[in-house]
Amino acid sequence: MTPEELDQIAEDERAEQGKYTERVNVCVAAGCLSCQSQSVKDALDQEVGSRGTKDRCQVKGVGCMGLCSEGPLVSTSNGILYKKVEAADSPAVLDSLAGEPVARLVCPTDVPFFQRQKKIVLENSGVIDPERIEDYIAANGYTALIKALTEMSQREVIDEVTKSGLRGRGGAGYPTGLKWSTVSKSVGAQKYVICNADEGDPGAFMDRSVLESDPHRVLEGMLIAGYAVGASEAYIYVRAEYPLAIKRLRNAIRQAERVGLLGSNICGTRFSFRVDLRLGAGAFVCGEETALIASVEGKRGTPRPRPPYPAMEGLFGKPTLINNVETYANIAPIIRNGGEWYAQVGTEKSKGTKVFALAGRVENTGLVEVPMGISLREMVFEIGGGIPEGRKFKAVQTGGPSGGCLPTDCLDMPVDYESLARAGSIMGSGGMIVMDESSCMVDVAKYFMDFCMTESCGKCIPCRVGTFQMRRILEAIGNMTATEQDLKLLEELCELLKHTSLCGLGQSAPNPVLSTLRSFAEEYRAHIQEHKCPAGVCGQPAGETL
Amino acid sequence: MVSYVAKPVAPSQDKRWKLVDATIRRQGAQPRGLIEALHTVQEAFGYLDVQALRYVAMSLRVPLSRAFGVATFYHFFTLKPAGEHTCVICMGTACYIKGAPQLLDAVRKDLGIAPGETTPDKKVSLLTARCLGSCGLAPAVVYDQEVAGKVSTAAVREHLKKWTVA
Amino acid sequence: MSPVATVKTLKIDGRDVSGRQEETILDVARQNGIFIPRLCEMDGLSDVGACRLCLVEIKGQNKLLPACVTVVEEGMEVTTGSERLNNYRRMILELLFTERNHVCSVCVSNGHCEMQMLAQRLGITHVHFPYRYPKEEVDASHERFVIDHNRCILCTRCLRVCDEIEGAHTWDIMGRGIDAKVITDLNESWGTSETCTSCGKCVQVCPTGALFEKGRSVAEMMKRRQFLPYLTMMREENE
Amino acid sequence: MSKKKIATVWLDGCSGCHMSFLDMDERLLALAGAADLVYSPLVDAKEFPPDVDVTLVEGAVSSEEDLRKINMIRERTKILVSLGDCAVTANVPGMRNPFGTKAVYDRAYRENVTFDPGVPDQVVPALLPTSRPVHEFVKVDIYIPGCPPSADNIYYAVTELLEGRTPDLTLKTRFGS
Repeated sequence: MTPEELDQIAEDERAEQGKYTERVNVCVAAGCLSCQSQSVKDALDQEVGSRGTKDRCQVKGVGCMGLCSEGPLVSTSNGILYKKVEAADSPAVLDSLAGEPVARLVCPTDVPFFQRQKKIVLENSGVIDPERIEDYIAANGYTALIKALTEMSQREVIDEVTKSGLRGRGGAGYPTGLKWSTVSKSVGAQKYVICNADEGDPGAFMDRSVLESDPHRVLEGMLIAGYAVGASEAYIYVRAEYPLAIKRLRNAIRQAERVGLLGSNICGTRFSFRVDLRLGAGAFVCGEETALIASVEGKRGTPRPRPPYPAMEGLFGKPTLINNVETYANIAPIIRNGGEWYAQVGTEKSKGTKVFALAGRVENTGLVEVPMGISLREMVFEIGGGIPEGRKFKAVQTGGPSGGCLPTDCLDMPVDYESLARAGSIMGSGGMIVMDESSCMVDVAKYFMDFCMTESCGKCIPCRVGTFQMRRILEAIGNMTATEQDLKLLEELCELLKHTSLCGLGQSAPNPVLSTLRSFAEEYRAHIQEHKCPAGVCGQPAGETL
Repeated sequence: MVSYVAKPVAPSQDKRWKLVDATIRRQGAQPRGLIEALHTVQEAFGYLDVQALRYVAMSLRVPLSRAFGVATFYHFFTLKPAGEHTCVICMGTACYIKGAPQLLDAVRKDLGIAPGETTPDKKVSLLTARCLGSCGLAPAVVYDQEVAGKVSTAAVREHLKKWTVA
Repeated sequence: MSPVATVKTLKIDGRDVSGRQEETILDVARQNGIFIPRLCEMDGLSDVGACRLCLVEIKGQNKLLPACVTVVEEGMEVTTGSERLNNYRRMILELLFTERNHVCSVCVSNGHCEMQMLAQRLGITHVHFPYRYPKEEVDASHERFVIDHNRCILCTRCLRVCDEIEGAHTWDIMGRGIDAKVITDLNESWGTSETCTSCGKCVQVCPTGALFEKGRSVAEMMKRRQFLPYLTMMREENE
Repeated sequence: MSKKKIATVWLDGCSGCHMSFLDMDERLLALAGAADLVYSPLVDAKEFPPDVDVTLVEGAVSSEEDLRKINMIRERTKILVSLGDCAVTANVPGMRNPFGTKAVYDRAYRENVTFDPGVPDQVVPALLPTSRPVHEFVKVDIYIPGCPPSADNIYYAVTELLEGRTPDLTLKTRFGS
C-alpha cells in the first residue's frame, strides 16, 4: 500500500458513492439491531430492488447515530432523521426521498441532543459502513497513518499527541503523550501495543459503539501508536460480551491486512505491525492494566504491584503501551489536523471531546460526544432532555463502580477530570447514569459494592474481605437493621480499602459509598435511625416495573 | 523444546475437537493461548468440563490446576451445561435503576431457580450480566442471544412462558 | 563495576541504613533487624505484594508502598510502624480472622502460627468486624498431609513453592474474590493428584494450620523452613 | 471506701475460664479482701445485682437465654470483661455456625440418642442461628483472649480494674493461648 494507492481507493469509492443520488442510512449498531433494525434495512433493500432504483438509491448499514432510546434510527440523503422505523415503513421512507418527510417518524435534529455535540471520535459513526474499509478510506481514513509514516518522525508523532493535551479516556486521565514517550524510550527490541476494549463499567457503552461503528479508526490509532513507540505487535482485548464489536473488528483487521495497512513493511516503510484479538471473559478487574496483561498472557486476571509499570515491563515482560479504545480513536484526527487543533477544544487541563453514554432516568438515552468542560446541567437537562414523567433530578453517577454520585449542587460543575475528582467522583470511561427521586442512594451504594465484591480478584486481603464486609453493612442498612456502629465500621473500611488495596479496583471501591455518604447522609440516617427508606426502595418487596 | 508429555488425544471422535485443535495450533500450543482455547471449547460445546480442561491444559502445556484456576476466574466460562434456552438479565447500572432487580425477581419466582442455575427439566438457564452495553434500552434482557430492550416484568414472563410450556 | 556504585543509603525508622540497588525495603530492614509484618512474603519465593501488611510510609510519597516489592532508593526515608500503619495492619488481620474459621484453640499450629503471632504482636485482643463463618472443607485424602480450608488465608505460598521450587505446579487458585480457594490439579482431592510429588514443601511454608502433617494434634505442628534458603542457594550454585 | 462488686457469668463455654479463675489460688483471698463476688456460678447468688462494678463473661452468646442474660448484665455492669476466647471470638461454640442449628439439634437430640429422640421444645432455650462473640451484641470494655486465659492474666486484669486502671493485655495473651 502506497499513499497513491490509498488515494486511488478513496477516489474510486467516492466515485462509486457519487453515482447514488439518494441515500438511506440504517443504524446497525447493537442498540438499534436489538430493535430489529436489520429487518428494516432488509425491507428497504428489497423495496429499492422492487422499485428498480438500485442504481441511484443506496441503502447502507451504518454505525451508531446516538439516540439509542428512539431506535431503529434511519437517516436520508435529504437530511431527515427517522426514529422508531419499522420494516413496514420502508415504502414511506423511500417516497420521502423526493418528497415530504414522513411526519410521524421524524426525529427532530435541531434539538440540543444533536446541536450541542461536537464529533471527533464519532465523526464517522452513523455515516460510514463499518464493515467496509473503502468507506472509511473515502472518509479520509488512514491518511493520518500515511502522514505519520511518510512525513513524520516517531518523535514528531509523539510531540503532536503531547501537544494535543489528550489524556487517557479509560478513566484515570493519564497524559497520552507522556505514556507514549515513556514506552518509546523503554529499551527493548520487542514492544507491544494493547488496546483496552474490555469496557467494564456497568452503564458504559462508548467503546462498544466506537468499535461497532468505526473499527478502522481504532486500528489506525493503534498503528500510529505502534509506529511512534516502536512496537510491531498489538492486541485488542475486547469483551466477549460484545459479539458484534468482535465480528466487526475481525473483519476490519482482515480488510486492513488485505490492502496492506497491516502486516509487513507498511507503505513501503520498515514499519511492520500485526494486530490480534484477545477476548475478555467477564472480569471487570481486567480493565486494570497489569491484570489485563496477565489475561492476554492466558492467566488469571489478577493485578500485580506497580512499579514496574507496563511501559517498562508489560506483556511477556516487554515494554507495552496500553490505551483505551476512545484514546486510540482520537489519534487519527489529531495527526491529521494537528495537536493544536485538538487542544482548542475543551478546558485548560482537559482537552478535546469526551464521549458519554447517557442512561438512566433521563429523556434521551444514548451516546453523545461533547467538548470537555460542558456542565452537568447541560448534559442532563439540555442534551439529556431532563427527567421523564415530571420527576425530580437526584444525582448523576459517573465513573461506574470507581466513581461517585453527584448531587444537584454539582450540576453547574464543568465536566473535566479535575472537577469530577474534586467532587468525589471520576471521569471514568464515560458512563453517565441519571437518577431521580425514585432511586435510593443507599441502594445504589449497595449495588456498586455488590459489583466490586463480585469483581474483586481476591488477591489482596483488604479488597477481598473488605468489599464483603462493606456490602454486608450496606445490606444491613437497606434492611433497616444497621446501627450507628455499623456506619462507623463502614467509614473505617472505606479508609482502609482506599489506602491499602493493591489495585485501582479496591482503592476506588469506596467511592460510591463515600460520595453518597457525603451528599446524601440524611438518607443513610433515615434508614438507620428511623428505619425508613425515603425513596421507598429498600425493604420493599420487588414490584412490577414500568 | 522436548516434549516429555505425549501430545494428548482428543477426548472423543466429536468433530468439534477439530475446532479446538485449530485454536491450539493457532496459539502455537503455548500456555498463552489458554483463554482463547477455552473460548473455543465453550463456543463449540456450550461449557467446559473436566475432560476438556485436561485436554486443553495438556495440549498447551499448562498445569492442570492453572487451567482450572483460569476457567473459574472468568465468569464468562461455565463448567456446567446450559439449558435449552438462556435468559440473561442485565444488571448494569442503568438497568438496575430502571427495574432489573424486579425482572430478576419475577424470573426467579417463575422458574424457581437462582442466577447461574438451570431448571430441572433443562429447559431454561438463568444468568445475569454485569452490563451488556445496551444502557440506552434499559432494562435489557437477552433471550437466546437476542437482546430485547425496555423489558417489562410482564414481557419477560410472557417470553419465558413460550419456552417452558412445551 | 565497583560495588560502591550500586549501594543506596536510606533511612528506615530514623536509622541510617544501606542496601544494594536491587534490594527491597524489606530486605534491608531484615538485614538491620527491623521487623515489618507480612504474611505472603517468604524469603526464597517470588514476591506478590498481596497481603498488604508490609505497607510502609515513604516521605514525600502519598501512597503507602509494599516493602516486599519496593526497591530501595537513595535518600529514601521509610517509616515502618506508624500508628496509622499499625491500625491498617490490625484491620487487615482482623478481616482475615473474619474471613474463614480460625479457631486457634483447636488448631494444629496454635502457638506456631504466623497470623496468630502477628495478631498478638500488633495488639489485637478482639476482632471488631463480624465473623463470616463460611462452610469450608477439610481434605484429608492425601496419605501424609491435610488441607483445612478453614484456616487458609490465600497467601499463595504453597502455590509458589510448588511452582517455583518443586516445579510441580500442583496448587493453584480457583474462583475469585471472597470465593477464591486453593486447589490441586482440576479441583480434585489432593490424595488423587497426579502431579503432586508429596514433597511436603507446601506444608512447611504455610503460615497457618491450613496445611499440616497427619497425626499432629493441637499445637503440635511446627514448620520446618530451613530447606527453602538452602534449596535456593544450591540451585544458584548449580546455575 | 466500700468494697467493689465483682461478678462472673458462664454463657456458652466449657467452664475452663472459670477453672482458670479458681487457679488464682491464694490470690483469690487477696481479691476477696478488695471485692465481693456477688454473682457467679461459683457462688450461691440467684439474682444478678443491679450495680456490679466488674463482670467477667465466659462463653459465646449462643441461645436466646444467653442473649437475654447478656443484655441484662450489660445494663447492670459498669465494666464488662470478655473472658476467654469463647466470649472474645465465639471459639469452639462458633464452630457449629457453618452447619446451621438443625445439624446441631439433630446430632445432639436425635443421632446420638437411643431413648425417645426428639428436640425438646421446653426448658432447653432455643439456639440462636449462630453462636457469636459477646461484643457483637453488647458493648464490651475489656478483652482477655486465651483458651483459657491464665490465672496470672485474670488476676492482673481484675486487680488493675479494681484499682481503677485499664489493664493492657495486648502482649500478655493471645487467641488460643
